Amino acid sequence: MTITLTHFLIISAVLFSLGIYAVLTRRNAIMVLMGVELILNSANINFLAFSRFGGMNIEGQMAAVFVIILAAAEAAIALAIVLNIYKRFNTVNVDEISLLKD
Amino acid sequence: MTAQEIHDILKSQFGEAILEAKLENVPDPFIKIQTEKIKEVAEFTKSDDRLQFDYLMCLSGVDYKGKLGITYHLYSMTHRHKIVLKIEVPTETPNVPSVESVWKTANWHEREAYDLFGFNFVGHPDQRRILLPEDWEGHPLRKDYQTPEFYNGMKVPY
Amino acid sequence: MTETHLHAIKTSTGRTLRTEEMVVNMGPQHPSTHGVLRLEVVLDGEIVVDVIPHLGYLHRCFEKHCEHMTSYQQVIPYVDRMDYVAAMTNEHAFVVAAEKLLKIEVPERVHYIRIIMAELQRIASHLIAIGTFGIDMGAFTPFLYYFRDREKILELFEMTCGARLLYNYIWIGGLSHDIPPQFVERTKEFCTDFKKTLKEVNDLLNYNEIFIKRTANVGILPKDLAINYACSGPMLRGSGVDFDLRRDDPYTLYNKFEWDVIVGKGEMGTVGDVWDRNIVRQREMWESLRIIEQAIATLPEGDVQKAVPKRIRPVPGDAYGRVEGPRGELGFYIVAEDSVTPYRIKARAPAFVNLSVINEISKGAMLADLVAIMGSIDIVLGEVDR
Amino acid sequence: MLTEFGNILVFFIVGAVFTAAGLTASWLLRPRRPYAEKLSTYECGEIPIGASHIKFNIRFYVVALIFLVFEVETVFLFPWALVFKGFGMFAFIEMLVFLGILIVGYIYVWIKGDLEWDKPIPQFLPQAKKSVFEEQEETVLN
Amino acid sequence: MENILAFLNEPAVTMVLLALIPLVFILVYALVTIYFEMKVAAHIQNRLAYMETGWHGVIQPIADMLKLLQKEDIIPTDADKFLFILAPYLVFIGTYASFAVMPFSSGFIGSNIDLGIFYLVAASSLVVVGLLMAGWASNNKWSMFGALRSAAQIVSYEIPGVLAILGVVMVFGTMNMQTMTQMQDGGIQNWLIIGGNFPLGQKLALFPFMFILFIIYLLSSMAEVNRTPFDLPEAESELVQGYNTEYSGMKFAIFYLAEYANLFLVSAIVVVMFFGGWTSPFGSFMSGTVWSAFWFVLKGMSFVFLNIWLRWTLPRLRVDQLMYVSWKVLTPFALFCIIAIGFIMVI
Amino acid sequence: MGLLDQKFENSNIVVTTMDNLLNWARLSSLYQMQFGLACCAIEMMAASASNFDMMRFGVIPRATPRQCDVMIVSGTVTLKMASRIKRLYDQMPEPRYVISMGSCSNCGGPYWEHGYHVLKGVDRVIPVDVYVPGCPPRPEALLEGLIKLQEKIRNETMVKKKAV
Amino acid sequence: MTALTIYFNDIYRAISSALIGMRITIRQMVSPTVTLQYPHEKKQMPDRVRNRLYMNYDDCIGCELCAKACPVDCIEIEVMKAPPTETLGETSTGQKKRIYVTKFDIDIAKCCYCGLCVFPCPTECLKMTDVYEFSEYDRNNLIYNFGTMSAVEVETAKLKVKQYDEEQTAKKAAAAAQAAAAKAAAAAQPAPVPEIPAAPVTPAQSEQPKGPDTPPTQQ
Amino acid sequence: MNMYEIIFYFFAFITVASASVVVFSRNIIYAAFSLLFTFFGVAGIYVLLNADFLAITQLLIYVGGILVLLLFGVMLTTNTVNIDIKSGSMNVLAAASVVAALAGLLGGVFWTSDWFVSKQMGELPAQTTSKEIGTALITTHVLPFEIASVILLVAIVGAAMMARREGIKSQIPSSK
Ligand code: SF4
Ligand code: SF4
Ligand code: SF4
Repeated sequence: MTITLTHFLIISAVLFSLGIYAVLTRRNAIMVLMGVELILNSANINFLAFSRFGGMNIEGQMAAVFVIILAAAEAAIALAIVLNIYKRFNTVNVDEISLLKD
Repeated sequence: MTAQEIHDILKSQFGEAILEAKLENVPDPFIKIQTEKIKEVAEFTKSDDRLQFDYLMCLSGVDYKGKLGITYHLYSMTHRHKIVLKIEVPTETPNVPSVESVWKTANWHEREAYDLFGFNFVGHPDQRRILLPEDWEGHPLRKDYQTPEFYNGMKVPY
Repeated sequence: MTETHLHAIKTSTGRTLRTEEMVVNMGPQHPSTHGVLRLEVVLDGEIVVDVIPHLGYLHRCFEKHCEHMTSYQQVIPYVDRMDYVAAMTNEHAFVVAAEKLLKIEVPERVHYIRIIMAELQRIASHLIAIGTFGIDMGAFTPFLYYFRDREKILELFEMTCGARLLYNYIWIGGLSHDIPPQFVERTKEFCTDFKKTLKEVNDLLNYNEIFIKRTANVGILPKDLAINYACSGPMLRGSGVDFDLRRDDPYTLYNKFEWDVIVGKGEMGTVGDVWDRNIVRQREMWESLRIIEQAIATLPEGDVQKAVPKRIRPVPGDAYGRVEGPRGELGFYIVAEDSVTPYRIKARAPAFVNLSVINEISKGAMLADLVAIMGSIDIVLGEVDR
Repeated sequence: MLTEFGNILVFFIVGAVFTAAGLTASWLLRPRRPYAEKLSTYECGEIPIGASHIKFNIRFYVVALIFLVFEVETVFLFPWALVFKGFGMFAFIEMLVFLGILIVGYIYVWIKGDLEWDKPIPQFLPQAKKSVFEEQEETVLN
Repeated sequence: MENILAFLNEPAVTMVLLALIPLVFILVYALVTIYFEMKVAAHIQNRLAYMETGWHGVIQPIADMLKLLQKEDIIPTDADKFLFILAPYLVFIGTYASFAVMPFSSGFIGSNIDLGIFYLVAASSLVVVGLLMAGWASNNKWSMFGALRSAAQIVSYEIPGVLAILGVVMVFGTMNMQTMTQMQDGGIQNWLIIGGNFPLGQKLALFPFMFILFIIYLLSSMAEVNRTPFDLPEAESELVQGYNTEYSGMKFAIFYLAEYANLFLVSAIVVVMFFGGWTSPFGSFMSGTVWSAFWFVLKGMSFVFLNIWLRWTLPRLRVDQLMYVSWKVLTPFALFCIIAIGFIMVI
Repeated sequence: MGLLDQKFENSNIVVTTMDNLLNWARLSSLYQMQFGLACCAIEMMAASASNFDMMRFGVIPRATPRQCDVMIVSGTVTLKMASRIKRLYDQMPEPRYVISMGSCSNCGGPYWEHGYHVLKGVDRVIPVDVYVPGCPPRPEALLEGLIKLQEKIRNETMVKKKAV
Repeated sequence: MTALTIYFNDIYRAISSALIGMRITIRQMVSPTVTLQYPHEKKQMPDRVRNRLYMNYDDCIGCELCAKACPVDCIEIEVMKAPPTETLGETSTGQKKRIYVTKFDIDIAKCCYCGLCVFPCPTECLKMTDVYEFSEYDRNNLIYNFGTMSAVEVETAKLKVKQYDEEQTAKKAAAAAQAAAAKAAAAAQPAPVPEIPAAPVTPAQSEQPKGPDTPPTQQ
Repeated sequence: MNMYEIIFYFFAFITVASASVVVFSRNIIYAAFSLLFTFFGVAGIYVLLNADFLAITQLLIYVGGILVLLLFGVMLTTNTVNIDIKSGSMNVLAAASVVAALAGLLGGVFWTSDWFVSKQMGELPAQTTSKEIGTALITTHVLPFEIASVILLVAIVGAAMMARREGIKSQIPSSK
């Protein structure tokens, strides 16, 4: 089998970098959230990859499950906040919001 | 209440504003009112306890060739009696006080009369054409109305 | 489209929209506007903020045509086409007004037949009203049951005067034909058959819980508003006003028969809600059946053409005659000069007047409720636009 | 297991291929005569007023939100449901606690009215009526 | 010849062939159901429907499809072209992929994964996104409304639906649909709706809850496939055609197909969960690979019939009532049932 | 591509078979646009109701023009409505057909003389395939018009018309 | 009543009313259908049915009463008074025809089938039949020419009338004083000589009568 | 190349390509929709990593839940399709270099590290992992399990509270 752990890790690394890039550059709060989701996904791939190649340990999968749960909770809360901000400032632009804050 | 009694009440209240009345030997007895006074008369007929004309059955414009007229058919839900009021205005300056604030139903009736006869209802909140398109020209129910040749590039006559 | 652009949107009454509002057009081609009405609806989410009806998509110049006829008789085909769902009643109304103007007395048999026809027509019209209302509510089947039975009424009409929809049957001073011999028999048959369908659809639609939940407490039209807007017919009675022209301003021989005026009582919600208006129609059909059965049983003999004038030339003057149509007070205001041509005929169309209240009663409702309200008003565009 | 999932992937691909095939067949057959009027947006025969990407009811959002939380909860419950029989009462009570905590949240949103859709506000509703069912309903004619 | 046989033995080819069977089935079934629905509806309404195309109009659906194939395909100028084209793919793939885990007969199942029913729930989420995409891409108010309603409706009815499935999974202890079916084998008395293959006491205790779960799942599945009384996203009288208002020609046909396929899908899930899947109601009598396929389709179709019957009987709910039913009626009942079933199972 | 856009010089057996098949499909599945204008619309409803049941011919009402094949103009076309009808017709995908039902949409009907706001025949704005006379036409008459339309579709061909 | 009771009551009613509805629909489903399969079976029309107009040209006396009665003005008649020397035959009711009907067109596309034209006709030659299937691909085919006079016949008739008129005028001129003659001529002017010879719409094909029984062909 | 590889590269491609669209697309709605494919691809990779339960959970939660929520969020807060959601160039450059460095670092580490790889990896269990997860949930992971419910409770309460819309009633203009 030529697909090794490294392959998966590389994918996870790519996803992670893309996520970070989105978080750093995007001004739209929802886009930032999407970036965060990408990062979480890459983390999950890592968990699973190590779990799989490290001897089918269920621990990795458990961790991934909790990550997904947390991602869901995070998305719910974060989006609610974004929505609240939108209602208040009529924009979801993080820069503008920081300007508008006061 | 008979038409005569209604007329008497109105006469005593408004006097000069009552121009003419025909109460017998006609299918519907009517009272002709001075145009400027019509809104006050309307308000009175609606609020007066003896009359209580709370139901405006119909409001119709008529072109009397040279004059325009409006006929109000009133009915009272409480007393179950009716009366007809009429007004006349010159065709050139068809300004009529709106009775929309008295009977809401007059809103559309008046818009229709504006649309088809070209009355100008003073005090109407939303005097737009109702049946014809906004960009229509003329008021078709006038006796001297000429059907246009074209409307928006569509041929009108047969 | 940018934010600023959004702000610039105005409704046709000139009100500027707020950001969270939007305008949708319902109609002129929309399954639930019953023809070619256009509603400009301002929505906030799904809540209706404002309704601006646009009429005139079926303005067929009825009143202008009347001024070109060469006899009063010729108006009747046009009157038929005004409210095509209840052509008989329209003829009846026009004829009542014309006879009032011309001071014609018609034989009793004519009155009886007119009443039978008008009531049959009322049933036919209510069948369409409730049926299409059912469609608006998403129930398609009752509509077809009702249409199936309506077809029987149309057969009766066709047998009598030869047309299915637009009859030209009731003439000034009489009728175009006497009823055919089988008519009485067939009508009785119909009355018995029809009761079954009425019961069935009542269970299927009117007392269905979903239907009740959708219609109760929706589109409430209070009594005083109804009167102020001069609403009439089931619309008025649904609001709890005990008023029926057939009883309170009797025009033919309605007071000879025994029947009740149906009034909305707010059984499922509030007086004057959509459910009430609908049930008033449903129950009125029972009353109509009662009237028909009585009239059929006591039909007098006579010549239906006896009082038909050969040539109609009224004395100058005007008259307003009104009857209780299926949709409400249907009036004709006739101004006559000394000529065979009518000078001016104005139709007071009940649907036109009833519709004007829609903005008032649908504010704050949901889009789906607006559809229900529209259905419960029971408009016929031919009549609204004339 | 991988084979079985491979089957599923094949289903995905076949679905896509079928859709593509259908559209292609239609593409081969159908006429193409576009013009501006034909491509205009439909709105019951009128020209649309305003943008259609509207800001819609926030309720949609709240619903999705509550849904998400419940969905997550079921993700926990499914593996539990597979094995709980073997663990007896303990597993059951554990789940009960889990579910109980969530039900608290559920009841909270219920009571706070977050489960309500934006309800129509009857314009002319008179003072609160008694319950609908208290009155003996009348079926005079039926 | 041998070459061909060898080719057929390739696992990849077998897989594709396996996947094609449901496709053919879906196509045939959808055509039949379209016909069936129209005929049933017509007879409920005292009329005939489809009479002129073939004997009693049986080939009408074929004509419909052929016609839709040659209709011009309009992509409005204001629409987002890419998403507009993509949406039907998503919807159809989402629906079709669900068929992968459906045990059509004792000998045929596309993919016998252990997580069968769980996967079904997940696959339907693809449809939600597809609908949202369709609505957004159309750039039409009615479409947008329809799509949003549709999405909100599907997600809210997914909760009671999933809870009902959870209850069933708790009873069976497996999520494999084939295993579930096998556990109900042995005649009508072993079907879960009666209480399943359990000792009498447990069976009696389970029965009422199973029945409630069945009703809950039936209702939520109807809502998920947008059928009356839950057909708000396509409510003609309000939203014209909902999310597919702007779709014409073949794209519309694909939505149409997916809709009918979905209808069978949810019926089939009901059958697998509560009515013994492909098992014969008479125990071992009339069972076997082919017979079981027959039973499966028959049972599925009877639920399709139930759906049609309800559709042409009931009026439509309003959107707030829809949410009421889902969140305030079905969900609490489902939760209650789950707790009760859990209790029964551990006792 | 677009086979239906193609015009073949000569007819041959393939083209003819294809023609027949496609025409058959088109004529037996005419989705109708769900809209009515006036009195005739009531008769159109009657035609699709139980007693006459237009669906026997495969006519199903669809609410949006995008999925329709035939537009039944049932009633008086007013000038205000004409542009809307034109727009709706434009929004229908081809191949599309129009049945003009009733005197009014044929030529203005009873309103042809003094109807200042009536379009004298819908064929002034959109091409009409079949004219069904009557005021209103009986449901049977509409069905007959539909059969006439089917007849017309049956004779359509992808073969180029020879110059006459 | 508590909220809980209402809650359950609602559920109960929803289910029970749905079941009632389902019972009704299933009962209807097994009951026979009412559909009339139109092209295969047709309804028996009642006697009074009003559909396509039929006009028996041979019976028409050209009184134009029908055209006057028509609210839609869709009957177009052109008549010419025949000279008394001509015999135009009789109607089936035995009335003498005195007038040439050079054109009798009914635009059946405009007609509103009200039947008002049928009543005044003295010879009952105009009637409404039970034919309702006459849709067309071309609207012009819906204008029915009932007049059977060919273009040539019309011309001859016109000539005859003219001749007769001239004769009359000549006679009168001869008989009366010259001043009176001028008056007479003026009086004769509006006599039924149509000002325009009114070339028939379709001279070539109006040979065949366009009666409802022979559906008009492409003109 | 065997099947496993093909499928791996297929999913890897889907994931990376669609993630790039998410990140680089100028159109937020495209970004949101392309997230669907990322999630799908990641789910595929999960399957390849033998985590079937997680793969489906991924579909269920991410596609069915989070994505729908995100889409609603996007649709709720965006007025236009083609709004430019890029930030200024400076930010981009800085971010790009940071990210490039990060990616290089991670990739290098992953590539060069000699990870411990279990011997067991050859034998793939035909069983689902969901049973094991279930067992773990009731036995070893009871506490996280219960805490998760508390987190969810907090999430639902908090989110619902924040998303609540006040004062819609006051916005309906009352009739005159
Ligand atoms: S043709 Fe006659 S029935 Fe039809 S719309 Fe016109 S007036 Fe009405
Ligand atoms: S039926 Fe009526 S419209 Fe037709 S020709 Fe006779 S009078 Fe005229
Ligand atoms: S009324 Fe009769 S006789 Fe007179 S012109 Fe007309 S058809 Fe001829």
